[in-house]
Amino acid sequence: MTKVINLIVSPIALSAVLMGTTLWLILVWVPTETNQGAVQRILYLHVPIAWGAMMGIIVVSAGSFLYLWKKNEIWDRLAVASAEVGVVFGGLALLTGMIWAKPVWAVWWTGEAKLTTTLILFFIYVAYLMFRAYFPPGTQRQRLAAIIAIIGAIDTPIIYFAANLWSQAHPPLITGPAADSESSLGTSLGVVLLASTISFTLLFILLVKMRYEIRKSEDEIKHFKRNHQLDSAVLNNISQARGTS
Amino acid sequence: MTKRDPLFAIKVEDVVKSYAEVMVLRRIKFSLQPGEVAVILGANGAGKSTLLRILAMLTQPDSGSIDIYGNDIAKNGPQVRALTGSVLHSPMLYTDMSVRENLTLFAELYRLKNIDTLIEKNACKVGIQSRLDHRVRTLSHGFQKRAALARALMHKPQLLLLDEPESGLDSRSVSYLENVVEEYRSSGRTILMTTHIIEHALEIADKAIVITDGYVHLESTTTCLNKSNILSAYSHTLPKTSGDL
Amino acid sequence: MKIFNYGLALLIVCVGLVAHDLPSLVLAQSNPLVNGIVVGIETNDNEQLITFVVSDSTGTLTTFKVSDSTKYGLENQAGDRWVTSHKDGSEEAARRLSEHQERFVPITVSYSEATEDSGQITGIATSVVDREQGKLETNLGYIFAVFAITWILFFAYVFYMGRKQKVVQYEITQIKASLQ
Amino acid sequence: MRESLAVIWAIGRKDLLLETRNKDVIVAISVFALLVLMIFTFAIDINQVNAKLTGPGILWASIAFAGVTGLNRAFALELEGNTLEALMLAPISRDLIYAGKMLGNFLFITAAQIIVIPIFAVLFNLAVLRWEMLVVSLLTTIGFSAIGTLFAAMTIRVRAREVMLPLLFLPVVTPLIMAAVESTSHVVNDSSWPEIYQWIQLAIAFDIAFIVISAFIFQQILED
Repeated sequence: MTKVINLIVSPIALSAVLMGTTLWLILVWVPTETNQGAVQRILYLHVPIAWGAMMGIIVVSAGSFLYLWKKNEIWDRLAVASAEVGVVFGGLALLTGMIWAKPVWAVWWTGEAKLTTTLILFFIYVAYLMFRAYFPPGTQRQRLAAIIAIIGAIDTPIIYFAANLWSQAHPPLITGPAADSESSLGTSLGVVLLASTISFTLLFILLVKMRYEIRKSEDEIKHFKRNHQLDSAVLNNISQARGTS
Repeated sequence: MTKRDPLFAIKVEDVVKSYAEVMVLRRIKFSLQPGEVAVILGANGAGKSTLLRILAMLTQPDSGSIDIYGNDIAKNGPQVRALTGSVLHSPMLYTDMSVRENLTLFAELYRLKNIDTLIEKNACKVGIQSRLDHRVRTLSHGFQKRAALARALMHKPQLLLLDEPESGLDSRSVSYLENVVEEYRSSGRTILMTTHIIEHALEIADKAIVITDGYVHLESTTTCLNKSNILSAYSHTLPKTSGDL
Repeated sequence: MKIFNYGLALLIVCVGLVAHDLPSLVLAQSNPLVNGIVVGIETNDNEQLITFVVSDSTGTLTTFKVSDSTKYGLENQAGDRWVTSHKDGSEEAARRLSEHQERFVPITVSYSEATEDSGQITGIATSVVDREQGKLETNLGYIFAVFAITWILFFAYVFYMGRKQKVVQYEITQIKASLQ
Repeated sequence: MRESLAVIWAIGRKDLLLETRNKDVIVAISVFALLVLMIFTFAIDINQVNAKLTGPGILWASIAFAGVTGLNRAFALELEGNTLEALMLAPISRDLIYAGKMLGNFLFITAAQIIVIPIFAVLFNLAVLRWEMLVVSLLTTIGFSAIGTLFAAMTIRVRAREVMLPLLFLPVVTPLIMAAVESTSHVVNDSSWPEIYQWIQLAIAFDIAFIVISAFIFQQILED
């Protein structure tokens, strides 16, 4: 019985309920927008996901900065967890944005400043994760990765400024049926957007937490192996398990 | 500048260094007095080179403190570097430049005066006067090592760190090395070197430090040591995972 | 595992919602739309637009009156988009629409206050814009794609983490066993 | 101050000396850049109309890609004899090593540009040889070598170094490439200085930001 209650009040269940409600709001409750039609409903997914990607970047750079400052592994774990989740959210933000742009702007992609900035940041954080994968393990890897994350964060305003200036010089050829039309939705848009943002924020936090926990266990195993020289037979078993599973 | 204990040339306390899943140095603790010539002994992979790299400030220890001539290396890096000369595994010379060009470059980096006479003097010490204008690439291994030694001696360091200096050297080169060691001993400066030739170590050094399993297992003057003493220090602490020894 | 319970719950909610409410989604239109080409234009003496007629793909004709609040978003042949309301550009609207009529460029009109008189629908246009592709009100394919991609990616990521966790757990049990 | 400059110059001069001996880096950058330019002249049929439109982008794309390969080569040289560690043994602060290596890389990329840009002007029939172009390419090269030196030092121990360096380098320098492309296209279109200047400003801000950060951070990068 307590198990059931725990499940009901757990953040996971809360997130599921919220996400369900959000879906209902997006798909059923909110009226269809006149100018864009049903595709406008993509907005309610796209904006919160893009927000999640942005949160990812903020958390990565804050975690990296704190790691360089305090040298505590907690911050490194937080940074790598939110970088991974942030890359997932960022990729999704790009994809949903493109799918939305096609019917509305008639093109998959334009040189618009926010799009360009998101794409470049996505690449920087993919490079961050690849760097972590390729670099030999140790504290130097964590330190260098933190530096990359911070460089990415510092680069962000510069990229946005450049992309903005660039898109002014090359006005995007936005030609879709609803490119500049005003929305027919009033407050209901805000309500759904808010609900959706809350549920995706919670989802983001949950995913980061899961990734963080896994990372923590991996670190604990590493520390354990370091401190107790394990029987080579056990180590062999483990490496075999890694290879097969 | 924190002048702590000028009685010691090197004072190493509780130095720990680990790479990923391996803890190379668990708790290293030893000290050397000025004028001592010491050897670090240990099986392959015991962490001799890692320890030397930490003392040369190329690698950061995870924890622990190191004093060199009263300077904490974590705080007074440049001072310690000016006091230290190192010849590590590779000669660390630009192979497409001549010996003279290499020595000039490093003399400039150490901000030395009268560079030309200094080069001639140190070249004599290690017997490479005839090869000064040869490119490093064209020199034999022995001459490359001698040139590296000349580079380390240029700024008259108080402490000389040598990583397996006699490996692969012909007898002439070894005799130049022995001259340098003798000069250091007589002028009250300090040498710390690693080797795995125990006989040679006992001949040349005043003090032996045996590292096994990440700990210092023997720290003693060489007068009361013989080969079997040292070998037993190697073996009675063999780690459980004895496979690779 | 907890992660999968969560995923399953979401999936069920998602599928249930889509299955139950898809019809209402299609019909949930606050303003009706017509897609088609311009077949007739009427202007007053000042060459200001008064009414125009649109023929949709089935050949049904719809007559639209315009009001001051009607919005236009129309392109000329060079691709320059012109966006304004009727109040500020009633002559330009007539010019643009007749150009569209000559070039057979399809447009989308949303309208209100529709009246039907012997099969002929008449309404007041609220917005008149170029139509790019597909019927806007039924381009559900895009929504479907977005939802599908979003959830597939999230589940793939959760699955990837689940696998990682499994490996970690296995290592921990191995280590525990070895200690005993 | 003078001592620091002497150290920076000693390291930079050493790179130049090595370069005169084996001619690795400058040749690699310029040949690579010229090849990219040549392939573009085939891929896009260059004529008077589209040269002004596409030329600046092609020029800076080729220099950026060629620059990355050059940076890789330049650090591979230090890796060969573990000589980077020899520099680290010297009692000089790490930002001087960074500045010295950056100076070397700056000179290499500049030298390559002296070869590439005139050939570009001929191939694309564009009048780029104006003093504004000098400012543009100087600022861009400073930014390239600042970021490039930093990332090249970071990726020196990475398994797939040749892949990792461009992956890190190119996204981060995108604003600088945008600035270079836009100001170059202003140059070929004979625009007035104020129009070029807004992009020049961006390049200056980028350069200053990253030189300052890199000098601070370089200490962290070299030690393991």
